[in-house]
Amino acid sequence: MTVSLAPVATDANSSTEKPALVIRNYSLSYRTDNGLVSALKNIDLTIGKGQTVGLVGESGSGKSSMAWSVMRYLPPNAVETGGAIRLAGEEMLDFSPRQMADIRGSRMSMVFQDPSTSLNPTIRIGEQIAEVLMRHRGLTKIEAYAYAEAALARTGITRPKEMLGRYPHEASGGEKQRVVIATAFACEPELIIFDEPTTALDILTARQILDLFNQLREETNVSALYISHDLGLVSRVVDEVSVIHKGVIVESGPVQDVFRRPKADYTRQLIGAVPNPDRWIGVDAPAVPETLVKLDDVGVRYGAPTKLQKLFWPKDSETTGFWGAKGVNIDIRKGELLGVVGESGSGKSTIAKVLAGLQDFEGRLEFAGKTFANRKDIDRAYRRRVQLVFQHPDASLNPRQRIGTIIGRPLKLYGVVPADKVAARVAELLEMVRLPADYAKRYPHQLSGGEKQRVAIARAFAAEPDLVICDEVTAALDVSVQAAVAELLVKLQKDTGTACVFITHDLNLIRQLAHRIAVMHHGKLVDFFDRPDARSDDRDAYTKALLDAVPVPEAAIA
Amino acid sequence: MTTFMITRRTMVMGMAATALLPGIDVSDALAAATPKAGGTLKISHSTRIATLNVLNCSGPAEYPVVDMLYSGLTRMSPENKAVPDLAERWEASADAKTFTFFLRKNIFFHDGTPCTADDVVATFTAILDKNVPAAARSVLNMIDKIEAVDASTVKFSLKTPFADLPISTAHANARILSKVALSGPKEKLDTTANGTGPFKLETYDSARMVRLVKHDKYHMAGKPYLDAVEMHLFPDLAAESANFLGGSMDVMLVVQQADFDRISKATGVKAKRVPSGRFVNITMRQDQKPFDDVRVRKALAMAIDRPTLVDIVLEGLGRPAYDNLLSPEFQYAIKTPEIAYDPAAAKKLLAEAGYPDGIKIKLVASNRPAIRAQVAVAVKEMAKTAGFDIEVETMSHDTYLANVWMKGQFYMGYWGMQATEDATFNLLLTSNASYEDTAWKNKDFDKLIDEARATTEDGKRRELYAKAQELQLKDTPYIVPIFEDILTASGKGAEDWTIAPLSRYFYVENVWLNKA
Amino acid sequence: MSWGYLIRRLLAIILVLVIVTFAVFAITAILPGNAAIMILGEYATPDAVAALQKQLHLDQPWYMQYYSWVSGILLHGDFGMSLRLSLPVTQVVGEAFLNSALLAVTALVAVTIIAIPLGALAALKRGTAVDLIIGLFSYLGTALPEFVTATLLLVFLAAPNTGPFPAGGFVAPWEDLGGFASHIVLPAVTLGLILLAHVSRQVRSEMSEVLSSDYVRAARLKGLSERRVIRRHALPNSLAPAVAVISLDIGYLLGGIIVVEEIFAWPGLGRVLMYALENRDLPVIQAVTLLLAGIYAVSNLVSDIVIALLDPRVRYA
Amino acid sequence: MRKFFSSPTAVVGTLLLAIVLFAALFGPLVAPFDPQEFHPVARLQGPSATYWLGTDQFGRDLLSRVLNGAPATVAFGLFATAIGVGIGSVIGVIAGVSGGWVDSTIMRILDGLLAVPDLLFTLLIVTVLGGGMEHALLAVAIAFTPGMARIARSAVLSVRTRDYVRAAVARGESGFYIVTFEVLPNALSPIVVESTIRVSFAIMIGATLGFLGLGAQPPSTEWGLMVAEARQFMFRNPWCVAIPGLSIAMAALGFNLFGDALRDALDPRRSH
Repeated sequence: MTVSLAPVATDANSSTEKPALVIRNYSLSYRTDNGLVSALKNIDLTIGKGQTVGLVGESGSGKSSMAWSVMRYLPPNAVETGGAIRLAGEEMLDFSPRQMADIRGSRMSMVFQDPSTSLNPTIRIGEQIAEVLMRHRGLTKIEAYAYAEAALARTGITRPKEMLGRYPHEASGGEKQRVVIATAFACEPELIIFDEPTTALDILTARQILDLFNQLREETNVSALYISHDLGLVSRVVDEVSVIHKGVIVESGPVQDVFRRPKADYTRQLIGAVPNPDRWIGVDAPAVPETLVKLDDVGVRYGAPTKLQKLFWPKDSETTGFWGAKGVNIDIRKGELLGVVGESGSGKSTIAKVLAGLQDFEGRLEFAGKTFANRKDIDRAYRRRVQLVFQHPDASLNPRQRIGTIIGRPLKLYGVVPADKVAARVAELLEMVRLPADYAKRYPHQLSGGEKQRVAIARAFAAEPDLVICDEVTAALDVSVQAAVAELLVKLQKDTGTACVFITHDLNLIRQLAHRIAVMHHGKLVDFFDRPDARSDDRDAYTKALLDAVPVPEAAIA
Repeated sequence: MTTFMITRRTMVMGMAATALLPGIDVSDALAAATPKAGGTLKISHSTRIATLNVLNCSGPAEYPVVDMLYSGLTRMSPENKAVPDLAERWEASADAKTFTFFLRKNIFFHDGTPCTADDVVATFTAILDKNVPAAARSVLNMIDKIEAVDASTVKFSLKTPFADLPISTAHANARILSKVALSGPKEKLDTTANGTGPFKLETYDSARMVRLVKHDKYHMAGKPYLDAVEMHLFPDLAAESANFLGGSMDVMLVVQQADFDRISKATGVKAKRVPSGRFVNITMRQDQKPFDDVRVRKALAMAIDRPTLVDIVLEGLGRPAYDNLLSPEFQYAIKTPEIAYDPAAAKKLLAEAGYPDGIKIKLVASNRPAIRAQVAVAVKEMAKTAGFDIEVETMSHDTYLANVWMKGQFYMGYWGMQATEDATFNLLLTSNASYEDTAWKNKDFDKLIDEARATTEDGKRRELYAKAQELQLKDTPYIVPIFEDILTASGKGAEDWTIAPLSRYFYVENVWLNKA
Repeated sequence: MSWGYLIRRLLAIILVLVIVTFAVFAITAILPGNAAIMILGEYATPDAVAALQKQLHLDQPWYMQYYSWVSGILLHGDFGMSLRLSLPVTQVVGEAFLNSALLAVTALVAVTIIAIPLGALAALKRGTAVDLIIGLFSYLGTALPEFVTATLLLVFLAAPNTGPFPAGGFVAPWEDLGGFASHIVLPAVTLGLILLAHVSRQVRSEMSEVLSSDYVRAARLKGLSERRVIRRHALPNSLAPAVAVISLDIGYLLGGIIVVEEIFAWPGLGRVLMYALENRDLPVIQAVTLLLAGIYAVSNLVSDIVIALLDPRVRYA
Repeated sequence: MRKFFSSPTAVVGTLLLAIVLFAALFGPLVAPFDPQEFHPVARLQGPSATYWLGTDQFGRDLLSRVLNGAPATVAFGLFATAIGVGIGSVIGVIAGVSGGWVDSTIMRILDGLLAVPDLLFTLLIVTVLGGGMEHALLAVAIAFTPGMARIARSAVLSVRTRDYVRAAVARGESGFYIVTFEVLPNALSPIVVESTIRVSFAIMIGATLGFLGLGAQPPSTEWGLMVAEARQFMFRNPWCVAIPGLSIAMAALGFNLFGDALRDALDPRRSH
C-alpha cells in the first residue's frame, strides 16, 4: 500500500507569500505571589515560508515561554500584555480554544525536549501517531496506521510496522524522538516548533536526529522555530537566529552574521563561552610524568552473584549481572588533567565512583605505593587525598547545612587547620573560588547553580588533595557558567598542582582542558591518547564518530 | 365476635403499655381468649446462643432455648414455686433427708424413646460428677445417693436435711437428659439436643438463628400451641429494637431500660415488667481496712441515693433495695427498712470510724453488663459529699474475672435472682458459700441458714430466715442498692408470653399466635 | 511477570502467615483467663473450670496446642473446633466469611465506581468550587471513624418507623434480594465513606500529576479533543496508582468491617472475631486472623498484577 | 510561613488544631460544670442556656464532658504516635542504614506485621494487654511501629543515595556522623509529616477502641467512650452521640489537614 505524502490542500485563505509566523511587539508576564513577573518583552520575530529560525538563550531567558505563546498553551497565571502572533497572516490571539485545537497538530506542531516523557507510556506508539491523523485528517483507523507506518519509515526507523505495536519504553531514546518527529510532521504542518529536541539524547543519537531534521526540512519545506541553548548546534541547522536574554531579543539576523560579527555584548559573551576545542586553556603538562594513581584491570559488576549463588550455580556466576566497567587500565599522573569521555552508560561515572571509594570493584587500585584490592580496604589517608566533585551541586550539598559548615567539614575531619582557624580558612577557600566570604552563613538553596558548584569545588580543595575527580561538573550548568567553572578549575590546578580527572560527555570542552583523554564505551576503555593526537588517524572508530558528531560553532570554524 | 375481640384487645393493650405497677401481670386479663394452634414465633435476642448444653449454659438467650428443649423433674412457676414437670408428684421424709419423685407415664424424648427413671439417675449422677462442668452442682451437692426404685420412681437420699430439694431439682441447668446422650461425647451436647421439652431442635446457627419445632409427644396435653419458634440474634440493641418494632419479630427477649418507654408506647406492643430479685451489689472485703469497720460500710450505705439510682440507671424500671439480698418476691423476705440518703450523717459516721478526712478508694467494675459501671459511676458521684473519694476503674470482663473477682477489695457484683433464700445465702453470704467474697464470716448466720434448710415447718423457717436477714442488715456485708426488673416485650398477636422472675423459665408451651 | 515471581510472592505470603499465626498463638497464651473461665463466667467453680479445661485441651502447654493445631491443618485440613461454640471452625468462619465478603465487595465496588470519577473530576476542576467541595467531603470522610459515621447514619436514616433503612441485621441475597439490598446500604456506606474519601483524594492527586505531565501536554498540543485527552491519555495513567491505593485500603476495610459488623449486626468475620476475642476462642481467633491477613496479602499481590496489566512499563521478574 | 498559610488547607487545619489544642490545654479549666456531676432532673436534654450542648443520660453536661475529654483524647493521639514513631524510626533507620541481611530480616518481619490490618492488630494487642486507656495507647503505638519503620527506612534510603551522603562516605566520615548529620536531618520531614497525619489515625483508633469497650473505661470522658455510652439513648437525644462524635472528627480533621499542609509546604516538588 502506498500512501501519498503530498501536502494536503491547505486553507484557501492561506497565502504562500505571507510568512509562516510573525510575532510583533509581543509581551508576556506571569502573576506570582510577588506580583507580575515579566517573561517576554516586546518580542519581534518572523519566520518565512520554509525558513528555520533559531532562538538561543540560557535557562530562564524566556525561550520556552516563547514556544508556549506560539502554541497558545499558556498556564492560567499568564498575562499577555500586548502584541500579535500571526500564523500565515491569521491573528492567533483572537482564536477560540476550539479553533486552536483544530490548528494544533495539523497546521502547527511541536517536538519536545525529552521524548521519554512526551510519549504516553501506556499507549502503543502506533496509536499515538495515528490519533493525530484521525483527528485532523479524518482518516479511518486503517488508513491512519498505514500512513503512520510510512511516516515512521521516513524518519529512518528500520522496521516501522513493528514499532507501531510497541510501547514507548520498548523503544530507544533516538527511536522515541523519531516517533515524536514523525507525529509532528504527520499532518504536514506549516510550522513546527523544536524545543531543544536533542538535549536529552546521547551525542551520536543527537547527531542522527539533527541530520533527520535537516533531511525532513528539505523534503517538506516546513517552517521551523528551533529553540536551543547550544550555539554550536543552532549554527548548523538554522537560517536565521535570534538571541534571547531575560525575555528580550538582544540580537537577530542571519546565522553567519550573528556569530561572526556579534553586535550585542550578551551575544559576544555567549559565543565566547562556547568551548572551542582548538583554544587551549589548561595548565602546562607536568614536566616529568609521574604516576599518582593506577587502575589495574579494574572491573565493576552490577548485580554480581552472591556467595550463595556462586556456591550453588557456579556456572551462572560468570553471566549474572552486567559489567559497568571491565578490564579498565588507566594511570593518572601527578598534576595532570585527565579527561574521561563517553556517552551515558559508558562506565565513565563508574570509574569515578571506584576512584572515590564509593563502588565495590574487582582488580587493583594503586595509590602512592599502596594497592587496594577492595573498596573496604581504602583508608582515610586515601580518602583525604582523593576528592570528588559531583555533577549536581543541588544534590551534593546537604540542604540543611550552611556553606561554612559544608566547606569547614573536611578541614575539621582531616585536621587540615587547627579548630580555631577553620572559619578563617573557609573564608579563604570561598575567596579562592571567587565567592564572597559572607556566603559561609548562607544555605545552599540561597545560591545559584554556578555558585553551588563553586562551593562543592571549594569543599574538594579544602582537603588539600592530590587528586580531584570532577564527574560532569559542568553538565548541569548554563554555557556561560560552564566556562567560568572550567576556568576556575584550571586556576585552582595551577595554584595547587593537584591532579584532576575530568569526566564529561562534552568533547569540545575536554579538548580545551585535558592533557590526555580516555574514551569509554560500553564499560570498556576503547581509546586513550594525548590531546594533540585527537584527530590522528589511528584513533578508534568510536572516538572518530564521537568527534564527528559534536558540532563546533560556525564562528569557531571560521 | 371479631369486632368485640378487637375493641377488647385495644383496651387491654392500653393497659399493658401503662402497666408499671410491679407484680401485676396484665396479660392474665387475656386468659379468657382461646389459644389458637399453629404458627412460628420469632424471638429476638442480643446475646449469642453459644451452646445448647443444658448442664453448663449460662447465656441470657440460652436459657429460653433449653427451657423449650428440656424438661426437669420439677419446674419453677411464675409465682416462684416448685411445680411438677416430668415428676407428677413427690414425697419428702419428715427429716427432709429422703425424697421420692414419681414420674409421669407419658414422657418421651424428641427421638421418640421414653424417658425413665434411669435417665433421671444418669442426669443427676452426671451433675454431681466432678469431671463434668455442671452449673447445678452447687445447689445439689447435698445429695448422697440417687436410685431408680422402678421405671418411674426415683429416690434421692441426702447427706444433710434439705427441705428445698424440689426447688433445686427445678434448677435451669438440672433438666433431664437421656442416658444415651450422657454416655456419648459431651461436646455433642453443645450443638444437639434430645430433650423432653415442648420443642425440638431443627436448626442451630449460633451466628444468626436457632429454630425449634413442635414436639408432638410433649407431656402436657394439647401443648405447645406453636408449630415452631425461631430465636434471631441481633447483637446491636438499636438494630434489635428496630426490627422488633418493625414487626419482623414477635418477641423481644430482653428490653433495655433505655428503650422500654419507647417500646411500650408502640402500637400493638405488650411490654412487660417483671419485678425480680436480680440485683447489683457492692463487694467490700471485710478482712482489711477500711471495710473491716461496720461503720464505714454503714456510712457508704447512707451515702447512696437509691431512689435516684433507680431513676437514672434503671430509668425507674426497678426498685430501690436496702442491702437485703432477698427481694420482696421471696417467700420469707422481711420488710426491709429503708435507708435514707444522708451524706451528712454518713460523713459523721465515717469520722467516728476514724476517717474524718474521708476515704480515698478504688471501685472496680467489669464492663459487662454496662449496669455495673453505671451504678459504680453513680455511687461515686453520690458518695462524694459524704467523704468517699471513689475512683471508678472499669475493666474488660475477662480481666475482671481473672484478676478481681473473688480477690478484689471493693468491686461491683451483679447477680440474677436465685430460686430460694437458701440458694441466695449459700451463694454469697454463708461461710462456705460458693462465691463468698467479703470475708464476712458469721457463725450465728451460718447456723440459722443450716437450721432453716433442714426445717420443713413453714412458720419456723420464716422465723429463722427473718433472724438471718436481720443479722445481715445489722452488719451490712454487702451494699445492695437496687433490684432490677426483668423487661421483655411481645408484639401484636403474640399471646401469653411471660418470663418468670427467676428469668430462666419462659413457658413457651403456653404462647400462641393470634394472627390472621 | 514470570511464574517464578508469582511463586516467590506466594511463598512470601505463606511465610508471613506462619509468622502471624505463631505470634497470635504465643501472645494468646500469655493472656490471663481462658475459654473455660469465660464460658462458665461468674458461676464457675474451680472443679467445673478444671473439667472444662480438660475437655477443651486447655490444660496442655501452648506450644503443644500450637503443634496439634498446625498438624491438624497440615495433615487433615482441619482448623479445629471452636472452643466456645463447639462447632468446626471452618463452619463458624466459613459462613461469616461469605457474609463479610458480600459486604466488603459491595463497598469496594461502590467505592471504585464512585471514587475514581470523583477524584478525576476534582483534578480537572482543580481550584474551583467543585474541587473544594469534593476535597472538603473527602477530608471529612477520612476524619470520621466508622463508629461515628455508623451512629450518625443510624440516627438520621434508621430511626424506628421513620427512617428509610433497617437499623441492622442481615438478609441473605438468595433468600430475599430486596431485603438484602436494603440491609446492606448503611453498613456499605459506612465502610465505603473513608475509602471513598481516601481513594478519590489519591486519584485526584495522581490525576493532577498526570494532567501536568509532558505527555498530556503533548496530547493537547496534538490538537486532540479534551475528551480524548482525558479518557485515553490521562485517566488510564492515573488508574494504576489508584489500584495500588485501593488494595492498600483493603487493610482499612478489613479493620472497618469489625466495627461496622458489630454496629449493624452483620453476621460476618468481624463479629466472629470480636466474639472469639471476648471468649478467648483461640482456634477461631487464629482462623480469622489468618484469613484476614491472607486476604490482605493476596489482594496486594492481585493489585500488583493488575498494575502490571494497566501499565506496560511495570514488569516483575 | 506566609506561603504556608496561603493554602486553605493550612488555614482550616491550623484553626481546627488550635481549637482542639486549646480544649486539650484549658478545656477542664473553662468547662462550666464538673464533667461527672449528675443532674438527675436534666437528663438527655438538648442544648439550652444552662447546658450549651445538652446533657447525657445521667444529666451530665456534654460541653463540660467534651472539654474534659479533650486532654485525654489529644494526649492519646500524641503519645501513641510519638511512641510508635520513635520505635518505628529507630528500627527503620537501623534497617535503612545497615542494609544487607539486617535490612532484609527487619523488612521481612515488618512485612509480616503489616499484613495484619491496623485495627485488627490493635485489637489483638489490646486483648493481650487487657484493655484500658494505657494499654490501648501502647497497642496503637505498637501497631504504628511497622508502618513508621517502613517510612523511616524509605526516607533514609532515599537520602542515603543522595550525593551529599556519598560525598560524606567518600570523605571517609564515620557512620555515626553520616547518620546523625547528613541522613537524619534530611529524612526527618517525611517522618514529621507522616507523624502529624498519624496522630489523627491514632485519635480515631483510640476512640474506636473506647467505643468497643477496649480503650478508655467509664467514667472517663474519652470521646469514643462517650459515643458508646450514649448510643442507647441516641434516638432520645441525638446530641449526646453527635457532640463527642463530631469532636473526634474535628480533632482528626485538624491533624489531618495540618499534616497535609505541612507536607505541601515541606515538599520542594510542590512548592513554587
